[in-house]
Amino acid sequence: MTIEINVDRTVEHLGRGPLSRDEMAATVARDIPDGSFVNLGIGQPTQVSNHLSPSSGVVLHTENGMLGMGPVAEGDQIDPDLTNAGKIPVTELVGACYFHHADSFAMMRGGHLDVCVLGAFQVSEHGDLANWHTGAPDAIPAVGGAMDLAIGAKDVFVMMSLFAKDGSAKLVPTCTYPLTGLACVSRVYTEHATFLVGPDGVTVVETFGLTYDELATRLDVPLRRLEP
Amino acid sequence: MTIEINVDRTVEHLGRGPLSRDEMAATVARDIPDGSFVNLGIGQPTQVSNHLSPSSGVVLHTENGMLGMGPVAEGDQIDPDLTNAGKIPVTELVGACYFHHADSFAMMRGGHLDVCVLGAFQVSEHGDLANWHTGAPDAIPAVGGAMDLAIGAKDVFVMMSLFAKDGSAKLVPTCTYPLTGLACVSRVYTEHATFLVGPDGVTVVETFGLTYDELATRLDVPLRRLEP
Amino acid sequence: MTTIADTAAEAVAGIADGATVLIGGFGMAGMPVALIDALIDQGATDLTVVSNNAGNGDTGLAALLAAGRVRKVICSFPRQSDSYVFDDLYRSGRIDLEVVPQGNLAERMRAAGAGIGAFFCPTGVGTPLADGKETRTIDGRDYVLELPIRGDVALIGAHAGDRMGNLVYRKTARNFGPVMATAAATTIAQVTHVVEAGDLDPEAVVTPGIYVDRIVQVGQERA
Amino acid sequence: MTTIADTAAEAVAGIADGATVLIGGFGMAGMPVALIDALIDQGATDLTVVSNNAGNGDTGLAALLAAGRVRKVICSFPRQSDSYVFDDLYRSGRIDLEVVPQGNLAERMRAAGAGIGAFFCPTGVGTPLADGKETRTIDGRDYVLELPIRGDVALIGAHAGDRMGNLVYRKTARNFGPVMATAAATTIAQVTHVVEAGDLDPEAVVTPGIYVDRIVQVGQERA
Repeated sequence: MTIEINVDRTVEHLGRGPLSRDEMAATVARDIPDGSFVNLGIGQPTQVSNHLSPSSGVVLHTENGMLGMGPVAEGDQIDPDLTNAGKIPVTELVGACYFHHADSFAMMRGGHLDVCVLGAFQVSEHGDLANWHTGAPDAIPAVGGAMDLAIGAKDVFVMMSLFAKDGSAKLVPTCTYPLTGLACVSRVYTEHATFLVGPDGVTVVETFGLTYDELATRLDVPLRRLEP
Repeated sequence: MTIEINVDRTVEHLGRGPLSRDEMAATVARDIPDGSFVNLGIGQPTQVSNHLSPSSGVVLHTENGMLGMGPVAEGDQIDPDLTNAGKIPVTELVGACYFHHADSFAMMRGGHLDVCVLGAFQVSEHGDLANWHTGAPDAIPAVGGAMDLAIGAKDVFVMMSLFAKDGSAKLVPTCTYPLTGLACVSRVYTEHATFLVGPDGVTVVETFGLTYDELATRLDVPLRRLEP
Repeated sequence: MTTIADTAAEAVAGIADGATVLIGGFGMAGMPVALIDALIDQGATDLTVVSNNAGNGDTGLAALLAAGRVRKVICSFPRQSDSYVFDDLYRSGRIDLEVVPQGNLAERMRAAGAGIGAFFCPTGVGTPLADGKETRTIDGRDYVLELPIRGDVALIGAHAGDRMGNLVYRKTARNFGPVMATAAATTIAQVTHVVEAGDLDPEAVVTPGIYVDRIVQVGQERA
Repeated sequence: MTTIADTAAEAVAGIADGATVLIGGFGMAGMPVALIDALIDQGATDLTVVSNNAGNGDTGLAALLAAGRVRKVICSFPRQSDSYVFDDLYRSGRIDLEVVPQGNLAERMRAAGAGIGAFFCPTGVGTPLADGKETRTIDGRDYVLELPIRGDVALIGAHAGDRMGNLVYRKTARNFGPVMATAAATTIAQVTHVVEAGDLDPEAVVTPGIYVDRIVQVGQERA
């Protein structure tokens, strides 16, 4: 982890419910330092861009070959030659540049991006990531840039719901889904809490709508409080 | 070797002396097919360009990052930002393009150049090349692009005098100077003869001012005649 | 030396049965649809296709798959909302699939074009996609050994090409085109504009002409 | 995020003793002379310098060597007609030298910038420069294993840079600049022109701003 956290002890935000998806995106955006180079994964992470102000100087990378990606294109702006990694038409900001796929992934793999924000099926307490394959026997495997993103950025933030539809926690001692990357995630943003993960295990930064102790009873991983 | 030779049996050009340096350059140029992409090494090989007509469509590569290199710059044409690999100011032809050093050597190493023409201290009968270091204990080693050029092009042609100043042959059973590349040379152009070298040993294509038999007595390597 | 073909059919002539064909594009951006259509007409079969995706809808690569010409697909992301042609072939066991992380796909083709024999890559370490591959710890980090992917032919789309074969692209339609051009024995580009030598800025050429064997203009796709 | 420095002295501030410094240029083309002069004034010593050559005449890299600040040079071609400063240091045992084939020098820095742990390279097989290195036969061809070269700092010269840090170069002065920019923890570029964001064609940017930490304009070198 290279980005500092903005509190010095675990904060319990009580008297409110869990974060909405939009609030989760805002929380991630809040933690991205001004001037960072950032890749937002397909799906929910793209919502983070709604909360990054132009004055932040954050530059968005899309792995299909661009720095300086702007918002989703609308109407006459739509150009089939200009899309994001989800193949959705986007726009170009002033100061953008284009490059080919090998250069784009060299940029990623070489550790030049400051932050990558990804979705996940599971994250382990030490930061292993599973987000590309459910392992279901009838699923067609498809990895895209997930493994490259997982190991590329200086900080990998995961945005996910803390519990799956069946109620099982997605922050786990060991991933049971096929892995995307080992020990690559540094933070996990969920509706109930924000976590640091890594060699020292799981530290709770903030909780939303429940206490640290309540959170601890719902997870199978050892938690630690953030302390000054 | 990928370029065909233009005779079907060894030709003895008698009633004349050995080739001049300019005639050697012309002989090399004659054997470069129209439309080839060619790198001419520093020194004597650069003279080959004097014998390549614009209508040949031959495109010159310089490893410091250019295709479409033109003649040496003169007078007002001189631009310190535009030089050849020998750091001599050159010009740009219509249709040229520039690229960085990693791309330039990827182009070379990847086997995309048709011909490279190099000088040599020694060439072995199987095409080993020694052209970067005399091995003298007080010499400062300096390799430049010699090793990259040696293994990069589809055909590596050597232009050299057949005998060193001390009278020893430079076409040898085994190189005694430090090697630049193994089994990389396909042809050797000298003032006395043109040779094919490679897995089958040395084949004499042409002689200049002496007969095949006279040539054979002056070399320590087994020679073969070219036969239809 | 680059030749300017009059038609897409002329441009794809000679592609052999069993060839490995690199096909540019990321989704439809940069996909050489006219060349793929010509390849379907040309008839080559038992192909291995290397591309980021495995076809969208019914056109382009999907049409080539639907025509039954492809034995194997090497790609990063076959599964898409409109990849039903591939999905059906795969589920019915009529096509082989090798899934490769997107950056490895690009870098393995880059290695082929650059004469690199193999490279140690950090992507995929500890995942199922590294199963059976050699690993090594270098300077404290773990890597997987990856091999080059070479093409017999590359089919790519570009914005403009000059008579020297130099190419420029447009926005994110650049994607895999420049890498594939280096990695194939024969590179065939469909372009929106064929221009004269000298019309492209030498500082802005993305694919040097040395990598391009044939160019065909496929009509003005935009004003 | 790229900062625009007012002076070359400000641009090179903080370079530490013992640093590995990548210095662009091929001969004098692209050599960042103003940055090197500022580095001499700044005083960092015990440096390892990675550059194609080992200085020409008395200026630029040669002046840095003459000032006694360089412990080791990693380069492809130290010996030139006007490399007398290096020659003297080397012959008197006051500087270390690692000679690397020019393409390996570029590719090893490219590997550092691209996160590649090592690569099998055909250049130099069977030569003294491969002595002691691991070799392997892959698909019938012999290769030598080469490791990345990383810089703490890169000093490069470019033609124009915008406020995002995007750079374009001029003719063969491009040479090692774009590769070195990717391979160093901190990249510092001297440019002839600082321009506004948007003044460079996004399709023609050679070095994306993500690789550039500081830019300084060093005067109009030509009309």
